[in-house]
Amino acid sequence: MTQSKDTAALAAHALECIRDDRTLFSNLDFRLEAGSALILEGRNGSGKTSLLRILCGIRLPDAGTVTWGDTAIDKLGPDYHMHMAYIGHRDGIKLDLTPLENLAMARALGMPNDITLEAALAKVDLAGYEDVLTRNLSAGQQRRLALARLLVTDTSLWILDEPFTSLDVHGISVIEELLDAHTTSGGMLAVTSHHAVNLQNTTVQRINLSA
Amino acid sequence: MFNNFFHRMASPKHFYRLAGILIPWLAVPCLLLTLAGLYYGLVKAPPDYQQGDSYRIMFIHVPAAWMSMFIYVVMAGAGAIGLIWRIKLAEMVAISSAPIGASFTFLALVTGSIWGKPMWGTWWVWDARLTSELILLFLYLGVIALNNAIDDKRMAARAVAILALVGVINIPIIHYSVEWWNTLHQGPTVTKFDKPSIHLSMLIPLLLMAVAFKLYYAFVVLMRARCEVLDRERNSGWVKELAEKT
Amino acid sequence: MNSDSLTRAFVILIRRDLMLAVRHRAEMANPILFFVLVTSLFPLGIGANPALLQAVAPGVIWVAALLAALLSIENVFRSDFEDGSLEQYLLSSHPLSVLVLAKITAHWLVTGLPLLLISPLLGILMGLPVDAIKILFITLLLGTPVLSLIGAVGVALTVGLRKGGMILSLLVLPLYVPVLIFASSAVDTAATGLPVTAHLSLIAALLLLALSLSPFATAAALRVSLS
Amino acid sequence: MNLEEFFNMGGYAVYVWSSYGIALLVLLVNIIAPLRQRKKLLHGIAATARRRARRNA
Repeated sequence: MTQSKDTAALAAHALECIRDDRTLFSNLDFRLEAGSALILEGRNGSGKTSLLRILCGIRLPDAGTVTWGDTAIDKLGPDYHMHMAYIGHRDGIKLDLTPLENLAMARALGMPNDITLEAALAKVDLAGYEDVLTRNLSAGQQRRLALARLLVTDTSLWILDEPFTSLDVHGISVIEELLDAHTTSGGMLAVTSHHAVNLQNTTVQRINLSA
Repeated sequence: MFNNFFHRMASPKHFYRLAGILIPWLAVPCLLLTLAGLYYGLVKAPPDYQQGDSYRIMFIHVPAAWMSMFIYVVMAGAGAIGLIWRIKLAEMVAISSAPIGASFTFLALVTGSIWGKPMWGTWWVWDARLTSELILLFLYLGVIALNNAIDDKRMAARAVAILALVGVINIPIIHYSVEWWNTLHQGPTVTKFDKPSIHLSMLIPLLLMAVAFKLYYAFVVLMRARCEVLDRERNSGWVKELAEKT
Repeated sequence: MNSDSLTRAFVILIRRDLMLAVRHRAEMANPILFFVLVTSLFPLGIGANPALLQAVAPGVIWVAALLAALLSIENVFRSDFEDGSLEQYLLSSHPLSVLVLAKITAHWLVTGLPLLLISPLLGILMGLPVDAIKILFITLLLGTPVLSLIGAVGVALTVGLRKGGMILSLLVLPLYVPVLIFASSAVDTAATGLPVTAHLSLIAALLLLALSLSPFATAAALRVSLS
Repeated sequence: MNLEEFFNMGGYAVYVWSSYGIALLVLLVNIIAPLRQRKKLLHGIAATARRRARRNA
């Protein structure tokens, strides 16, 4: 995958998040460099998803800032979003479209790279399902289609919320390979997962929100 | 110096204490001005040659109508400040202003229709001003309904700010289109609903009441904002101490 | 962010929404049926006296169109919110207001346009003279986009709420008043043969205002609702 | 301008005094509501604080 990796880094400064009068986390600091991964652990409801949505810029932190290459992400707006991709709990794909149509939409929303849509589908082991209505795919296949969106745009930062949900053992290994290839080629990863995410030669930071 | 004051003012604790001090200083002059306005309006001002004494309703109706517009603009402004610079204080002032504005709009509507009864014999007349007030009331109710529908206080405040800004842009358009519509469907029987020619003896009470209503809005919005502060800061130490004391 | 990829995204988003609408062809008929049904209720309620019907026809047709637009505007963001695509628009490398404009345009093509095309039939149903029907068509052509644009702000504010529909009408209907006034009076004046350029230019002004402001307000509202 | 004439308001007593009455009512309600709400809030906060203290004790 020939993805150009610039050296910008994602950094959090004294982040704080409060929900229903409970402080989920406060003055949280970390720095994510190219080629490294951040793995968030913690019980359900400990604020993992909120933190990821803060890193994406969807949710505002109650205190602190998130910077991309030393500029606050809410100042950058689309200039930050072009470098990142986010896969949340919900797949973000249309059930009444075919996988190809879904990927075409995802590519149009971001900065296209030079991989073909069919090749992206093949990488997540969905070759042959190009024209099947997404509604007729299994939950695991739909999840892999959602993750295929990461491959069709030129993004260096991947923010994934429980990427392995509803995947079988084979599916998990396919996706782990992609994550590994992404980080070894200089990409960045922020992920929450209940399964162990084994990445070979990438520096991994772990943050436990319910410690 | 100003930045320090503004920063200090923005902290909820200081605002709560400061508002507590300010409220009586606003409430007393408001009461005095109201009494003066009532005295000049109800006793001193001569009856109108055309409407007799029924025109005295004007001293409540007109200031209330002015306030209904004024508060909506203040609410939209405070909402915008809260939205852009994320100042909690501005958000709380905007949220607290909505019910007061709605009350003044309701008051303007009721007193307007009561004032119209002796002149036209019916309780409701599709007069341009009353119709605009009615639509303004719906705008207020929309703001209040939206604020109650969203659980997260910070998100509710930002949604209300956007709705108030959209509303404040539409108010002049609605007003103009209703005026235009009114001249279009001018029924022969409906006389133009205008105030009797204002000379000094009637102008003084009107202005007294207008200023009194502005002071009234000032101290009531501070009272409601203090409740917002308590509600939002219920977990902080100073609120718990305060709750223990009382 | 070069502009041609922005226009490509704009076109692809509209084409995708139209494709989705075509795959739910049955749902496309709802606003039209509602529009025809509500309009034809009035003669049953008011009575079939042609003079009376013709007098109330502009207001009745326009109120019915307005309610049909309000009914259908709800799902401009609803399905995207539920399957998570709405978040992806926030995170795209294109400005959100442009994507929102694409969504609203697609929604207007699916619901506003059909109302437009069926309106002459309703004009005949209510006994409007021919040139009044022509003006009705033009007012709907200029007016229904305004309804979609203003409605979109209300939908964006209430998309996160469980029962957003109820509140939506309270938020949006007061803002529909100017369009309703200018449009129905335009048709009314046209029925008496007087010139209507003033009315139409006012509606066109409302359209330009809505076109320039509503996408930004809707984008800001979406950011708040999804945060 | 004696008292009786004053209250008669030139025959419009019903309209003038009902307007001023409603005005007084609306203005008073808007003062009392925040006062009562403040008391309710403070009691609520004190109550939850006591309950939480008892739970930890």
